[in-house]
Amino acid sequence: MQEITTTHKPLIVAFCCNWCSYAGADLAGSSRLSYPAEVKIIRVPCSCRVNPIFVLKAFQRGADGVILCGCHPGDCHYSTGNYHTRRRMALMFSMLNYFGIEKERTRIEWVSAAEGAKFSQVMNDFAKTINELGENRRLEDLRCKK
Amino acid sequence: MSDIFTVENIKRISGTDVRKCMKCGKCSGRCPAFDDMDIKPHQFVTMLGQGRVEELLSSKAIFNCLSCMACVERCPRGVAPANVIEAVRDTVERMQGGDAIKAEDIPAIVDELIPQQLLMSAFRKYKK
Amino acid sequence: MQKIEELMYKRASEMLESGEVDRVIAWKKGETCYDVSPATFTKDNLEGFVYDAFCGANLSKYLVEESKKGGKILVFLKPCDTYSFNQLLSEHRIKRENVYVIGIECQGKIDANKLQKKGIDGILSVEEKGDKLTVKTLYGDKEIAFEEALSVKCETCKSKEFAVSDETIVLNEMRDNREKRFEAVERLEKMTEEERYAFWQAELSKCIRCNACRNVCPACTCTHCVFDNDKSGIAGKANADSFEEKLFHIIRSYHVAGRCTDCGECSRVCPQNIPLHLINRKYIKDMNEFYGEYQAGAAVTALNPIVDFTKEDVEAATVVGGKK
Amino acid sequence: MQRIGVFICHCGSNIAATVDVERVTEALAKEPGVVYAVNYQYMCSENGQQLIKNAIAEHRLTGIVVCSCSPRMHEATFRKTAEAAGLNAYMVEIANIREQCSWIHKDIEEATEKAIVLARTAVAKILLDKPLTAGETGVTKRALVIGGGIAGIQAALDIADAGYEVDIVEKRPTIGGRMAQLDKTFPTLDCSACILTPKMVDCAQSDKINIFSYSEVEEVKGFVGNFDVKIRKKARHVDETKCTGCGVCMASCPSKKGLNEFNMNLNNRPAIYIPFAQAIPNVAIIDPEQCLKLKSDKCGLCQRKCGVGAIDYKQEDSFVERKYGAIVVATGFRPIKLDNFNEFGYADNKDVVTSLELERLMNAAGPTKGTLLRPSDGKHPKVITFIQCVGSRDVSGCGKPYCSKICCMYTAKHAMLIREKYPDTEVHVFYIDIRTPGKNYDEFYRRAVEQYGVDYIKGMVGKVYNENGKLMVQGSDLLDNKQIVIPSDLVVLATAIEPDPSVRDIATKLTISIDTNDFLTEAHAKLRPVESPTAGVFLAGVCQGPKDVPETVSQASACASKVIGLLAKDKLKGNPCVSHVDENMCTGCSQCEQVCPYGAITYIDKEFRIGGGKTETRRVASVNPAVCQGCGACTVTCPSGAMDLYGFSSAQILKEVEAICKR
Repeated sequence: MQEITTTHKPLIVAFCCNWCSYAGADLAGSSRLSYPAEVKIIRVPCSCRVNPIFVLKAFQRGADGVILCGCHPGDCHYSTGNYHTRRRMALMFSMLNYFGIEKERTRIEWVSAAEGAKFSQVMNDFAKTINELGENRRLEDLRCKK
Repeated sequence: MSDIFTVENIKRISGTDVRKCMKCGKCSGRCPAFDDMDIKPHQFVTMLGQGRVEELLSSKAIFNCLSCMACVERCPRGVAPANVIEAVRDTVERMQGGDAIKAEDIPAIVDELIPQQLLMSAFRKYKK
Repeated sequence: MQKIEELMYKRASEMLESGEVDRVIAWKKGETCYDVSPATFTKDNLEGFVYDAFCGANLSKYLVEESKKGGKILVFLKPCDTYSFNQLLSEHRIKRENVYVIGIECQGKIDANKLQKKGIDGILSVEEKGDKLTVKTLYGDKEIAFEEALSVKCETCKSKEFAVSDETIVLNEMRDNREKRFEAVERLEKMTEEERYAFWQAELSKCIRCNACRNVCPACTCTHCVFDNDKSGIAGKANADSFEEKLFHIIRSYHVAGRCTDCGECSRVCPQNIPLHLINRKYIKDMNEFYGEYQAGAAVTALNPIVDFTKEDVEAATVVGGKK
Repeated sequence: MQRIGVFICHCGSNIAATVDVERVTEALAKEPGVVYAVNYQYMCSENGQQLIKNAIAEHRLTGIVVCSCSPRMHEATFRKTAEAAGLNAYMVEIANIREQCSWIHKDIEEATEKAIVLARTAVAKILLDKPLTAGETGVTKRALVIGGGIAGIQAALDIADAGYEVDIVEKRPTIGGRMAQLDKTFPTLDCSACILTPKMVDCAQSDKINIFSYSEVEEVKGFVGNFDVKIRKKARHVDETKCTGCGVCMASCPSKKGLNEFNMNLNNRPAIYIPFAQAIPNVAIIDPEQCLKLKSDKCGLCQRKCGVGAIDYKQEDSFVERKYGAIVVATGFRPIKLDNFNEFGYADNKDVVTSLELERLMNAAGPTKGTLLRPSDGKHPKVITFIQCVGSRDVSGCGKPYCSKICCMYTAKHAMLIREKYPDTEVHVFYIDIRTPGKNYDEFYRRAVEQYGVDYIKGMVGKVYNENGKLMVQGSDLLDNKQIVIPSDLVVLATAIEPDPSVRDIATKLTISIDTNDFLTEAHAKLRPVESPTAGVFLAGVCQGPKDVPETVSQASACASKVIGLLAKDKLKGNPCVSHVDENMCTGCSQCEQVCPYGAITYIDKEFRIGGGKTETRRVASVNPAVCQGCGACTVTCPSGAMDLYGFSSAQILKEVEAICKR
């Protein structure tokens, strides 16, 4: 097998809830607070819309890190959605780690619509972590890496 | 000054969070030994919060406290003034020397039923 | 066990005879003594009715299909099977009024493979005598400690209490060994990420995607499984890449999380002997630790932790780590 | 086959300066499904929108992707553009290449590449988009108010004033609630009855308002605009339509041992009674626990005395089923039980009373006819000590962690009234903090101190004990650092308030949430304070949080305006991005129902063909699109994937993931 060299460009999928975190990302943009281009955002109505299948799918297709962003607990637009997210993902991430997947590859952050600076800082930090970790090799699907 | 006299150490021994106090004075309102105390139960909590350990360590009130735990039972905020007093007393006692009664001497049944702070207080008072 | 079997047979034939029930779900003898399988019996045919140390199968799932056919059914449930039954009740998969449950004694069930691994071949029959197991074989009688023959699912037993029953047949006190339930999970947790990865990579690479674990699981009762549904985006009949081995087991265990009663059927039926129960048990352990003790199936009305929440729940970062 | 058009906006130089829009256009034109791609200066401008409309017509587009600013900015604009050109409004996707691309990246190469990925992702999503239509439902032009206290009364009056019908359901025999029990109201010292009873009469006389007294909500079905409510009218054993409220029955009743609830059980009333003189409806009621006829079939005096034949011993609970468009919850409060506070001696001493009991003791219609006499011996108390924060701000588990908010003010009121009426009385108040924000509130409290000479002591009472007939109140005087004992004749406890316990049941029936203190949760603590998270259900009064009369009235009126706004609509248009269930896959496990915050999911038994001419009945989920808000919690809970969300379907999100990850 050909060794993939250091030219690997990392890829991060960020699921952001429409009401808080996506707006936070917009605010980061309008405040010109940069974060690496490898972060790509998918808009979902609520963080509780994110199915663990989506997370695994992202890894399968070659993502090196997956981050979920939602409203702060207690501030959910749908009142309880992010509480469900918190439970589901704590269990899910714990399970991924149990399978030996690096715990740094998955993350949840609560970012409000007012926290543009936090959004940018979180993404910078996460991208740095993922860069240091390098390519995702433990949840990869070689068919998708041709 | 060595570690055991620090505010943090006394807080740790007391196991109580003095920041929870809302300064209502119910502890002192209930205290049966109030009149004999130079520093009152509610002041113990406040002064510990302010870090005024020197004054507390030299207070006579620590030997007036009956450890009746009324203040602990009645505190609306879950603060335990008697535990703070006991923690100060404990610190003072440790400066002075060993105990006469050993922990092993306590019958198991007593150990289960009686508050730990009260047991400790008894150690102080009935030794020698 | 002989005695229990007699009592069970007596009750089954009585109830069929009197018309109290129309069918009985129990275990049936196969070609060999260890080839026991779940079966439905009717009034005219109770042939092959058996209950012995090989009757490990959890019968509760069969009620889902069987109870649709109408009529009243008698089912025999071991203590741990009663939890699955209750869980299915809470998911409205079984109508309680159509089922008569007899709880039966269980001292743990044994695994013929384990006997064979110990060099005991040509098994004709087994007999339990306290802590010992006497195995009659073609080559004469062999004796072995009962514990050594225990099936993986019975090595640790979550409960000897019946979560639900209409009557019970119990003659002896049932052995309990629930303390060790999470030991194996803890061992894995203590490993490094690399070691755990290697462990599961090795185990799951054995998976042939036969779906036995899914088909036997009392929590897997979906009419159409996501893995069979082309629209789900994760459908697949075979593991074309090592990723799919993991995907299947991670998602399957997630889908039964909070509903899995830890009956251990998945590991029992796995032809590749993958310790699948350790995946489900990790979820159970995590839920217990993060959100308080919960046993699926202990009560019909309980809210499963994965659909419940509290405002003070722990954060993923706190329990899993990951933030630097 | 979908025919997609991609429209890339320069946004002046906002996008075009960092994103090579030409390259994006070229790349996207080659995407499968895309038949047209173009870039333009300002897509949101009049000309830009015209460009889109023309392209839709010319290229027979089935959907458009606009690569521009955030969808939070112009999604609505482009939906309208598409609609104007004859497309379905939901066949529009936005690729956010400004806020999330051009504005945060400096390198043109990097930004252009990312913009292409984002645009491709939007194309991937739109290829699976389906035309959606927002559902419409009618509105029943009638409101239900649960609770007939001042909150319920005010809400009902305001709604009726706008011309809509309102029903009030009150569990007690009369409306009026807690306010009817008060003697005076702060900070103006108006007589409570004088300002409340005219409103009660207005309710009774309004042809729009219908009062179900002594009734409870039995069952609630339906959703915003269309609630079906079953009301249980409890048997009062008196025919409401006949009784004139003359009171002859009360005088004739031989059983007089019933405790008078209206007077906080401080005196007795007959078994047949009218709660108080101004009760609405002014109709008698029989207490079955006390009535000799109902208990042992003896007596029957009232039936013989009643001139209109209103007494009906055989009356049973009856049910009314009505439809409503909106519901106001105003279930109110009660003082907490003092079982956990033995130190104040409430259980052992008759002369230790709660503040609400004192209201009755001072009221002209109360047990002492308005003369302040202590309950034990009927003498005038000379020394009265008030203790504040009894059970409030208590995190020890004995009381309530919150501030009850009204106690500081009513204690000042009580102290002031006593000093005014009986100047020879000594009044002490033990307080922890005095909290008097509000118009004329602090002035009011200061008047109690400065003008009326009430003795305020900073500190809490440790215990109250009886010594030779005197109530010894022992507490701290923190400012003096002393422990003091005040021998008192009467002790008044400013008891914490809690939501009326009926609120739990109501919350369950309405699928609205309650917090750890049993207060109802509002939809948004700041911006939607009178709405519950369930559409069409509104909150007024203390059931939502501690508040005084003026605040309660404001909230009730706010509720009413929300209700009127809702009832004024003929049709309610929903959000089409809601959940839906694939019944063939649903197993009926109920997990989705448990996570739905809106109660939008119910279960039905439905018949399905299973082949061979046979059918089977299965339990399947059913989503009410008018109630669903589209969060998607159910979609993840569903193990079989039977639940999906329009506009954000699982297949779409998976396609987005794939598009993003395509290298």
